[in-house]
Amino acid sequence: MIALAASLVSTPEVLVLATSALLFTVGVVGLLLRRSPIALLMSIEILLNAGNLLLVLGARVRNQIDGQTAALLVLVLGAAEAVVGLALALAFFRPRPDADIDSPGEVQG
Amino acid sequence: MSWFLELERSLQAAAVLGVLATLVLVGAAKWSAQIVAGLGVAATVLAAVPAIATPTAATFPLLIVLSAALLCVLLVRHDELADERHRAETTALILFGSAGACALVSATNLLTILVGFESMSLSVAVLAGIGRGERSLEAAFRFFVLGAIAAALLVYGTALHFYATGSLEVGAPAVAGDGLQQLRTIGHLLLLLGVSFELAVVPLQFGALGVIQAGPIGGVGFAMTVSKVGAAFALGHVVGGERLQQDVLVALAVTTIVWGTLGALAQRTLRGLLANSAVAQGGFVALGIACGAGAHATVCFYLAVYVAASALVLAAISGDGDEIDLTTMRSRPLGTMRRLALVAGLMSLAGMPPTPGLLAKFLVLARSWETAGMSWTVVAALGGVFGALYYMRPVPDLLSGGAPIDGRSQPTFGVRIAIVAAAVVTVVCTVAPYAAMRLA
Amino acid sequence: MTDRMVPLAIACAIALFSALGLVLARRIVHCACLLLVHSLAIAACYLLLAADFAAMGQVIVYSGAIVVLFLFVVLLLPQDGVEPKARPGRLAIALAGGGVVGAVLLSGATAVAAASAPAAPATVDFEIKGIARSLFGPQLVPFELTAILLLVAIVGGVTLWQRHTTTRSDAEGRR
Amino acid sequence: MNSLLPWAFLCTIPGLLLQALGVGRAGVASLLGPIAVLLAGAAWLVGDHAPLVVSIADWLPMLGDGTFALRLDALSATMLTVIGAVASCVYVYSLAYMHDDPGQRRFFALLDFFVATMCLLVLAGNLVVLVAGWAGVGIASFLLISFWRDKEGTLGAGMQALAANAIGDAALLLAVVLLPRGQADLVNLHALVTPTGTSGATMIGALLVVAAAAKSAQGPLYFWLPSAMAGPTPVSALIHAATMVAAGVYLLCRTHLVLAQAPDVLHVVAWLGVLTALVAAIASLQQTNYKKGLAYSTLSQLGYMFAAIGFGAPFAAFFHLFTHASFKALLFLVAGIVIHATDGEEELGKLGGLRGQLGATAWLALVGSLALIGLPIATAGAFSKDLVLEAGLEHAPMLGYLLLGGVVLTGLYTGRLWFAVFGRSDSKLHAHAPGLLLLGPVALLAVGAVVLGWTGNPLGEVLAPALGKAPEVHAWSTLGAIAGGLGLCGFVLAGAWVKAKGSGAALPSFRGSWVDVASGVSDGVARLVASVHDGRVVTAIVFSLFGAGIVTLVTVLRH
Repeated sequence: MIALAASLVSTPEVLVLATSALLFTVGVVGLLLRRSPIALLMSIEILLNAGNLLLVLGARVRNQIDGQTAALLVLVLGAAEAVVGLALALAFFRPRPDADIDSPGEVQG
Repeated sequence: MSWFLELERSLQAAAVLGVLATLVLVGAAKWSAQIVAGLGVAATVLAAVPAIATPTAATFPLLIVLSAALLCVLLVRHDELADERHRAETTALILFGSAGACALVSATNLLTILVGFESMSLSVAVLAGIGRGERSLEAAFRFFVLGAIAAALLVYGTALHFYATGSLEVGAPAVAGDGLQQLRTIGHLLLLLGVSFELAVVPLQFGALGVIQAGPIGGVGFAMTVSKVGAAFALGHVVGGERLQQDVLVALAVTTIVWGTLGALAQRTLRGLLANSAVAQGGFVALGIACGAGAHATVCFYLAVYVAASALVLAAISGDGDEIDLTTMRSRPLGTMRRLALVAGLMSLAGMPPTPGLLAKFLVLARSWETAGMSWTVVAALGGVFGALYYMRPVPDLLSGGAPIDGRSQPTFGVRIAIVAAAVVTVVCTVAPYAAMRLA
Repeated sequence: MTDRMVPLAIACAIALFSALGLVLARRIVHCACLLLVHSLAIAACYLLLAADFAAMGQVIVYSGAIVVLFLFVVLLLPQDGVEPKARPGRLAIALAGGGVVGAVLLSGATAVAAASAPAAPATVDFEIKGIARSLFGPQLVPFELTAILLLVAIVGGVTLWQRHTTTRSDAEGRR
Repeated sequence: MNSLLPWAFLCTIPGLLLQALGVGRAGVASLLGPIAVLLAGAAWLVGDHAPLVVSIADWLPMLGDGTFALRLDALSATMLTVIGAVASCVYVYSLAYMHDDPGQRRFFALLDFFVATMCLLVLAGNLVVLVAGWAGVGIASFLLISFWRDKEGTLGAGMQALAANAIGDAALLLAVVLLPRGQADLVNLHALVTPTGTSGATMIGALLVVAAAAKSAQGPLYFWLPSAMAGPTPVSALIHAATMVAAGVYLLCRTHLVLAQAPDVLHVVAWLGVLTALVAAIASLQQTNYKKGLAYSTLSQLGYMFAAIGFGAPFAAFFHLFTHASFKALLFLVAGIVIHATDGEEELGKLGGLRGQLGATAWLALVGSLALIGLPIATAGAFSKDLVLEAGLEHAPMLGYLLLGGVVLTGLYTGRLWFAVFGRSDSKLHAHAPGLLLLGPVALLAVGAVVLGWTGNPLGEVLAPALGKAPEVHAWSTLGAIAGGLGLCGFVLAGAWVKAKGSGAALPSFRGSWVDVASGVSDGVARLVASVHDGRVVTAIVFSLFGAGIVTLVTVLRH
């Protein structure tokens, strides 16, 4: 375990790579754990940030500026998602006092 | 430069759609519903002009996307929206989403795929969200969350791919170095899973299931046709000719076919049946895609047939609410035209002669036998033919007469046109599949 | 890049722990604040990875717009207090899911770690000019497509907001 | 002019359209279709016997052999004649039978659809076209079984047929897919099949047999045919006795050269046929429903045909198909007259003693019954059954003797049905006498049931290029005499039985079959799958993320 941890902080490149992987994992845990729709959307933002970090790292390591461009476009994407997601969450959950994604839905498969 | 030529066609189409969608939005404030819909129709037709001016490999896919968009615009019903003023937004969103789908048709740049995908899935979420009633809102929220997860998978997959290859082109090989090949593989798996969300491939089938069951008809049409077609071609680019991904996709596709078939067998409502069967259909498309570039024409044909059949079914049930119990099919005021359209659509989806659905399924299975091998093909074939068990269940009821139609259930003008157009496509695909496939 | 190891480690640690806190915090307002910390830490990472423009974008778009939007919505939602506690089953599911995802991604990372050489110094133009070249060169198509994406978001936001207000006024009208 | 013959089946389309549009008297316009089909088949048979092939290249250009091919040769012409003749009789009969039904136009339209697809099946020049016809008759059969939606259980019965058909369709689809480079030409099929591997004769033969068994309700796939009796009786006569259920036998005759390369498969087919013939015969004795008793008798006779295929005697199978079509359709139409005359009574226990009121019908039924038993010289059934038994004794003596013993059972069930319905003339039921439209077609079929046996030798010559050299057909042989005698014994015995126990005499039956278990299991699994979609957002998220994670993990680990 310690060896693993040590190997992950051996160089900056691996450090950021591992951080990005762990961030993605944390985002997934958040998606699986949270019951509030807003927290759900925030967890998705973490996932996007994890991807962005990796893109920027890739740009640096591979000497390709395209990664940074991609990161910028993903920012835009995150913003668009936040707008629509929050609007939907507001419209759907505002009339419900207990905003909870665990509650049984009407639309079943 | 041929790829650029193809890209250019799809981009022109996308641009025309986008510009005219904006026009619809701007002008809609005081225009009537017919004018809004008319502009939408004009937009798709205009977008088709550059697409077919010089045929390339992207022409047939583009035509499918655009005709699907056209049919969706025709199917929009204002009384199914939460607020009738939103008809212009609905049309515009369909066109914007279709513009994204156009871009996906020939995109090999991962960023293009990402942005095109996201504009489609956001469109679907909003289209479902402006439907009447709480149910559509619930389905929209669920679709949005899952779509966002899929987008996150796409972003991370893109990042892994870029980190391993230093390029945003989907086919780029990994640079030399330990573990990079593995990172690229993981990235591609994430990309594959993310894109397959719009195709409703298991395990990401939930979003489409909800929207098709509870959304307004225009949005359902978009989710069932345009976004699936766009995602199908994007998936084709992501999978490419890489063996590992093909294998994974075959397994997912066959699981999807079985899952959708079983799910549909348990349904009590027509919408539920359609939703689950759309999952199974997505499985067939994915199976075709998994067979590589050799199956391009097959996939195109399958999608064309599927779009026409879906349009027939959706046109027939438009304006009839979203909880149509299968046992009450006889007492529904459908009228002869919609009744026959529903029968034809269901039969085509089931793959029953004389509709072209049979040929389409058959071609996919033939490809799958060559590439995926026997066991997968056997399961897929069984899943495909047992689809008849649920698709055909309402048909005897539909054929044996029905209640007289009243004012509200009278099909709108757009619905009539959509039925006729989809019927023409279906007939052409039956009588002369070669004419359709020569385009591909 | 090695000389930046320590600040990079700190920024990464902050980003990671604020994300973890976000996931675990029970009050939504705390979550929003932690999201702000998280996004600033990520911006710091960008800065240390020689991505100045992306860092600025991160600060402006994420910290400036998205987090504020989140805070705004948190205030609008009726329940701005404490989220009900997750059932133990959910925690197990979340940990298992995290385990699967972490295993896959970290296996990739360690494979790279085994043989990672110090990165070569940047040879391409990492200034804004370089980004502009990329944005208006090879990445022009996706860049243009974001126009459509943003339009969808705008139309969607406005329409859904309208729906929200109309349903509320309907409800009030009934009352 | 000749080259137009294969297209004769398109004459069903005007009828179909006119019925759909509601023009003219219901049903009359539809008569054009079957008559045209009959004439086309007959015209070829009296012509110069040169196969006519229509082929449209590039129908499905992605396949190696994606042509749309129709082929009119001896086999298909004979089948067309059978279809046309039986269908014409059934159409005329239905004009009277369905006269008061509000859905009669729909009925005739569906019949037209059936005839068209059945002809497509028969005329198919390659397997690709055959699949279209194959699935088409399945759907027509389903729609006609579920025709009376007000009647309890019709939809369920239709779904059973659909399920069995689905298995057959899948097998046939796979057979086509499996052929090397899509070479599916039906005539040269055997030459294209490579001897080993998954595209070998054994594999293709096995798939063809599964498909045929599903369509002809053989072996474990029997279940749908008795249920199919929920449909209108003319449909039972046309589809579930004379034509569609025989399509399996037709397919195996068509591909007998492929099967000949796979002796194991032939062996299985022989056993399948013999077992079905015997078990179905016993099952027929258990039925208390008139039509179901007949349905099991059809199953049993189809078993004889399958057995003949298994014995390597396709001509015997086909000839039995040919004669059987006439007298089985006759028996069903008689059943229809009885049901019609008694206002829908189908239970044997309540029928009985109808000879007095339905005299002519009773005598026609007797002709059909005797043909089914195989009374030598006088009836067609004797000629063809004789061939089957001969082939059996020669090829596999044990199976041959079993089949010979089965003739007693044939006599028993045939006799039981006849005596139960017509045995006496003291019925308390009021049965109104049938009109000419009902009796005429039955009488025509009765003529066929008597004389068709004599066509055996010329037919053998015509079919020789398609089915190989046919054995000589005898009007009288020792074996035939023994079989006929055994059958008559059974018939007389049945008479005594019915006299003793009354018209409801039947063997005790047991309920339940593997189908109930299978449908229960599949329902359960389907509900389980559907219950995963429980409408909670959290379920969707958990399922999606875990699914994605596991797919990735498994792939990475295996890579």
